[in-house]
Amino acid sequence: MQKITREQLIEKAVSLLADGTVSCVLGWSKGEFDYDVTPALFNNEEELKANFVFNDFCGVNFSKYLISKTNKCDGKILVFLKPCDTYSFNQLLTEHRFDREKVYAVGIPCEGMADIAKVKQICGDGISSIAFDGEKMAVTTLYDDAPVMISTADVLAERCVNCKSKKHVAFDELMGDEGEVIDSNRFDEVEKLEAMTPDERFAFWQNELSRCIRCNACRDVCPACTCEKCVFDNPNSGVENKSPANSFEEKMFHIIRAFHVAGRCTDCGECSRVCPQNIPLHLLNRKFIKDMNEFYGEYQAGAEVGLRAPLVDYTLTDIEPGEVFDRGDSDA
Amino acid sequence: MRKCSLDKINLVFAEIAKSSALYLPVDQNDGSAAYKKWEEGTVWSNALNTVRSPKDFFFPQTEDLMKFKTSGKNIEIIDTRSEAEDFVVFGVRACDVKSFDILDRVFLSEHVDSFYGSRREHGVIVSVACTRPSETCFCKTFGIDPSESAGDISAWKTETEIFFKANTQKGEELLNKLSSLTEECDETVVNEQKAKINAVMNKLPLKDLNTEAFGGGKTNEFFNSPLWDELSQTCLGCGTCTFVCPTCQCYDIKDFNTGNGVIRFRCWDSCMYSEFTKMAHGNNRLTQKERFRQRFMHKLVYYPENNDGLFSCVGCGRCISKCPISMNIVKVMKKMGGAVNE
Amino acid sequence: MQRVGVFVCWCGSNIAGTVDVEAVSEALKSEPGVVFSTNYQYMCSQAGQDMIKDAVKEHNLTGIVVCSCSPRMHEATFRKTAAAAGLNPYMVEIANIREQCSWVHKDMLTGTEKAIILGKAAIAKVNLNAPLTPGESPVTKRALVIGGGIAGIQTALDIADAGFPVDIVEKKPTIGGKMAQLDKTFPTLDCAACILTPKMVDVAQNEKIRIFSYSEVSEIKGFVGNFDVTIKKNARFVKEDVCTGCGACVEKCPMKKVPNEFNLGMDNRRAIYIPFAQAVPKVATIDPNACNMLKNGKCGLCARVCTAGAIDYTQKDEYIEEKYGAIVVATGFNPISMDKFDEFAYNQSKDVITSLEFERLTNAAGPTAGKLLRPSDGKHPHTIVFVQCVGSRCDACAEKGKEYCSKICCMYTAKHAMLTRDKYPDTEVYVFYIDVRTPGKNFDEFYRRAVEEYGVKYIKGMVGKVTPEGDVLKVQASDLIANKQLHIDADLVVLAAAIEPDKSARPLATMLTASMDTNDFFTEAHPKLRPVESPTAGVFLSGACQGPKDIPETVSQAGAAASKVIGLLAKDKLTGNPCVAHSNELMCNGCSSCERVCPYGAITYIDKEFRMPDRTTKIRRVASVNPAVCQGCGACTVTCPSGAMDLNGFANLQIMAEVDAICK
Amino acid sequence: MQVNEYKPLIVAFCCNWCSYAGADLAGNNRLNYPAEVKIIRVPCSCRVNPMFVLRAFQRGADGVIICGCHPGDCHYTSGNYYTRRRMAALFSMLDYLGIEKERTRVEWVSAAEGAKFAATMNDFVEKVTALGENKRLEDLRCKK
Repeated sequence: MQKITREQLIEKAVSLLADGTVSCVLGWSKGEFDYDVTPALFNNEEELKANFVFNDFCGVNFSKYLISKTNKCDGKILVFLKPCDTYSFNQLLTEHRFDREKVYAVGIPCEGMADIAKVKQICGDGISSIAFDGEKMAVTTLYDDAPVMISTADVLAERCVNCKSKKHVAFDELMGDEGEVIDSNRFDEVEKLEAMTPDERFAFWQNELSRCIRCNACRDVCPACTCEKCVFDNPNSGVENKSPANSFEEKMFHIIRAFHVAGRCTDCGECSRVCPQNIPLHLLNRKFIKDMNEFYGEYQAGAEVGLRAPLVDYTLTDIEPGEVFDRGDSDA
Repeated sequence: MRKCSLDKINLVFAEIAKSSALYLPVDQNDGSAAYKKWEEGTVWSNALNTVRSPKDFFFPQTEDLMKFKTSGKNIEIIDTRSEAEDFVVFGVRACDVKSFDILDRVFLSEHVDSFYGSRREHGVIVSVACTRPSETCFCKTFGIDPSESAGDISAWKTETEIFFKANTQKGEELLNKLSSLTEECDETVVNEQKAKINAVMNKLPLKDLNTEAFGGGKTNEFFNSPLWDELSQTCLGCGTCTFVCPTCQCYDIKDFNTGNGVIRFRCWDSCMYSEFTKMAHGNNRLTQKERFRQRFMHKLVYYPENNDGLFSCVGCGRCISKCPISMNIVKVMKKMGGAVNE
Repeated sequence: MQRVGVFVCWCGSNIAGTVDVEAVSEALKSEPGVVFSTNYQYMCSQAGQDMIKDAVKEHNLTGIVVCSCSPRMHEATFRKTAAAAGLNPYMVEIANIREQCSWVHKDMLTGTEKAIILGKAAIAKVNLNAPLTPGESPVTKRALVIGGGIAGIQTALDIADAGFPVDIVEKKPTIGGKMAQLDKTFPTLDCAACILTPKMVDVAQNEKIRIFSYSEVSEIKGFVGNFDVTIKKNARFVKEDVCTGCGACVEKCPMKKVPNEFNLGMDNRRAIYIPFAQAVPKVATIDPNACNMLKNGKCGLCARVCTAGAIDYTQKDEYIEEKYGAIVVATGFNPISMDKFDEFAYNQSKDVITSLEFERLTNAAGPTAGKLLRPSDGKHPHTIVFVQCVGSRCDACAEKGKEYCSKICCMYTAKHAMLTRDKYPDTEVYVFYIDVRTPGKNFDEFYRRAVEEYGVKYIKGMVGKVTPEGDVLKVQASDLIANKQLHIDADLVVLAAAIEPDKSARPLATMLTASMDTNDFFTEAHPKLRPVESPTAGVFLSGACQGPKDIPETVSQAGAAASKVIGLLAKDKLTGNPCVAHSNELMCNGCSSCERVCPYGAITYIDKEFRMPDRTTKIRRVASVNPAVCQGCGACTVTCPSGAMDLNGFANLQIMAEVDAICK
Repeated sequence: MQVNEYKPLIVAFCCNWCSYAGADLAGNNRLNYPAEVKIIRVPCSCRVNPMFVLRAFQRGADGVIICGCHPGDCHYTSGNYYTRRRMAALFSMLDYLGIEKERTRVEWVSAAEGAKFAATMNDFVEKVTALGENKRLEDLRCKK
């Protein structure tokens, strides 16, 4: 259950619309089911009252939408940002991807968002309703008469289990209290992999990446993948491809994508959230983040506007490429 | 109608696998299910359905059409076809079975797609009735009965038994192979099953979704609707919906230069992509709104127009559960349908 | 599709020896785009080049692939050939089948196989080449000479002589450098001062030349023709333009015990000083580390005695920014430190000295007014041992000394020995040597005179140990020819210390992005053909900063460097390297990554209006590259995620095509 | 020539100013190294895009080595510093994906180090030969 309520957010939005601070609102719109929310633009109080929702399934990171939406509506656009979204927000500003003047950012607290897949693993398919109630949610299915009580903590999305920060690094206005950067365990999984033998690692990724259907959801949702034209869509790039014809192209796409966002990825976890095949793509990005932290010192993309990413920087005494292996894996 | 105890199901699989490759839904470590080739020890998934639809068996994501071998300035053309193997797809749901009809009308009518065609010929489909429909199911909307699934063989599964009914010649032949493992039986149990399923179907949240508003000849009604802007406004333009969709059939033909030759292959394409149907003059759908509209107009208007009112959606619900922003055909139908009804 | 001509060079037997050139030109005939393929003994010869020109006309070729020696050797040649044939010079690609094939592989089969693949790669690339036209940039018609020794002086004079303004930056208070410290010069034995000081005066009087003495270069930006240099003028606490150099202040200065670096610390100077009588500029300088006034505000005598009122204790370091078209490095050399050579007891005994110190001892303007006296007791030495190759020609593994030959030691030692015997016939003079190297006009004659006429005792062998005992130096050495150990009681031991580049050279090289060898000598653009140019355009080398040299060599190289500079400054425009980066605005995200990695600040951003697909317009920030500033490293191309940034001549697709061809 | 003896395919990206010249020097001094090494000339090691490295593996290379000026000696002052970071990150990622780390390498070879160039190539080819064919980053379509 989120600390902040739908009503509070609507109230805030309505007042900002009323006093002309903003001319439209980027928010979550209710869908067919209680867990089903769609990002949408709201233009007035009626629309907000009718469709705006805020609950434990509002995981979408709005930052990327600002690139296109700031041009869509005249006047400022109100965006509600969860702590992790604010890092993407800053990173996009660092890369001059949207006009800060056209945005009114309201930071909202986040208690972590739920993953419907985890819910279904507990109570099965056929969910007819979800009632949010304190630390728990009451899930009713078509198949049992009594609702199943699930504690939200048990169904948190991976990225929220390993939440890196409850601190808003960018906002015009903050609802709720200032959060803190969290010393998370987000690199544990990466370390597990590093500790494996190369053969085990290869088998692991072979299995994961072989499921990729190249729907591009990971790329298209990623706040760092904002290229006007992606090299993989560009017939003149020499690496364009539409579908993973074989295991090489699966790897190629994900390695290059991870490399292109290396140092720019804020670890918002959207890629893993949207992957229809549940490939743990965040483990690629986190590897880069972890490496760069270890090689070049702690760096959090988006922590501030204008930070110089590790790969566009250097020192005279950086680690040599040949030395990066002498860590983790057993056979090094 | 024949039945066999579920304890013997692996024997059934083994028997089928003797004569041809057998594919069936298998649980994956991420909790979802996917079609895998059966081998000793493979366990049939209880999941309602797979993430990827069984259309892959007849219309794979990528498929080599031919190869050009170049040596210096000489070119030799090599036939790379390999779709002549017999196979059985087991455990296909009613919605997905229906999707084959929709694909057939595209690939097997005028100018038969021989790749698709021969895969269809070599494939036997064993469907199975749904035991636990999901809230995302809306196959009824398209007149599909999940309790009475089609295919070469229809199957019904209870707690303890599985029942088979052959619908086609191919089905008969396969069922005969299983005669030693199965026994003749009447339809009582199956009918109970059907009743159960239908009871659930009438409780589904999307049960009332209907297609009245849509169909052939409605192009002008919908094409210029202002609602498309709103519906498409947050679409990411990814291909998830089209790639998990059992009825999406668009593909692109590309050449891959291997360095010592060229492989001409086809691969799925998505109307959601900016490069979709790119022509010499550029793209004919310039914005995401137009691409978004194309997908739903195709499913709900253009296709029925050319196919005697048959819609090219089967209500499997994959796009509903997989769309990153959960915008989907149901929302489009409700919004659009509602709009014109008023 | 290009129409490519392939030209395989035999390079006599250099290539044809291990590569079946016939087979190569035959095999490449059938490559896509190739319409003509042949081979010839020497493609770089006039006949070979004509062959190419004719082929271009005959087969109207649009691209040329030459399979020959390294592009670093003849790329330019063949580009000219193409141009002469009316082709864009950048439609030429070289397949390096000599340095990187025929010379490194023994077996004909493998050599040929590889040559064919390298040829294919070049063809694959040239198929994607596009005609390139170099951009132009203006030339600032002023030169900077870094270092005011004889090298810098000569270069400056020659450049000024051609009518171009020159600035000399010298870190010491006066120009003159090492030569000013020398006594006589070999092989003519004329006095160094007599030939140097007039030149120093010329410099001072030449209105085209500005001297920044007691100054250093602190920052260098820009590129050939357009360098922006910041010069740090250290505060000397004396107004240069006011000081008359009368020396009254020096007379009065109470701080008398400051080691005199000009005499290598063998005597003392004052806190305020003029290095030597003929210093240029003849201006006093206050040593802030010695001056009481500057250290604790007590004294101020010099200010009081200075009638001109030139003293200014408040003077601050001054930074001067100036534009230059060309930069000459003339940072010179220094003798290496003797600290590591304990066997010669340099640090134990004052009477073990280096040759440069010996120069000062025998110099009329030196600490002993030219009389040869022992530093320890001022007695006249009767036995002098000269030791050669101290720290020169050491083997690589030795933790001390240099691998190279310092070149000048043999001659100046002969000079020292000869002069000593000439002035003081009663002294015994021994010279221990490994080899006596006397190439050069009148050099060997000079050395033989030392031996034959002056009876200098040359002994082939090395001194093993020098032990000070009382007032004698026990010298233990070996005579390799007589094959016996020698024990000499010497009064004075003179070490011919190896010479090394000045310490200021390394940081300067970094500022200039000019490359250096492992010994910190500047590397030349080509060891034989471009000896006075650095690989970095617009940077030239004069004197010992490029390698050990004697005075005549230095002067001639200084002149050569000057002529190169004049050649550059004579141009009004420079045509740059067209292989520069460029950004595809349609794909550029304006993310600034490229700007951050560009070492030349060649990338700037502009807001541009674009027509969006939905027929609206959008202002987007996009990168634009200044082709005059871009040097074409390509750092930006890799940092650009969308691939909007690409590099002319080394485009993504070209390199991938090469990869493909190689991996076929 | 032995037919069945496995010979790896090595793609070497060499910067124009140091390593390519170093390779030339190796030639001038007639220092042998295996013909399996094919050199591609780039202006600076920082021109090498990770896509080129993967491309080489895709097209059948068994090893990829990138040679540049020694850190501090880059003709473009800083290019090789970026190379160092990019390739450190890339190689670490490839290793993370289970691709043999011996297949990729960065070496700093100056224009004066012809001997080092030859020695490096000999060593690299030896290591890659020991590994055998590149299976983990191969694209079967590109195999003959």
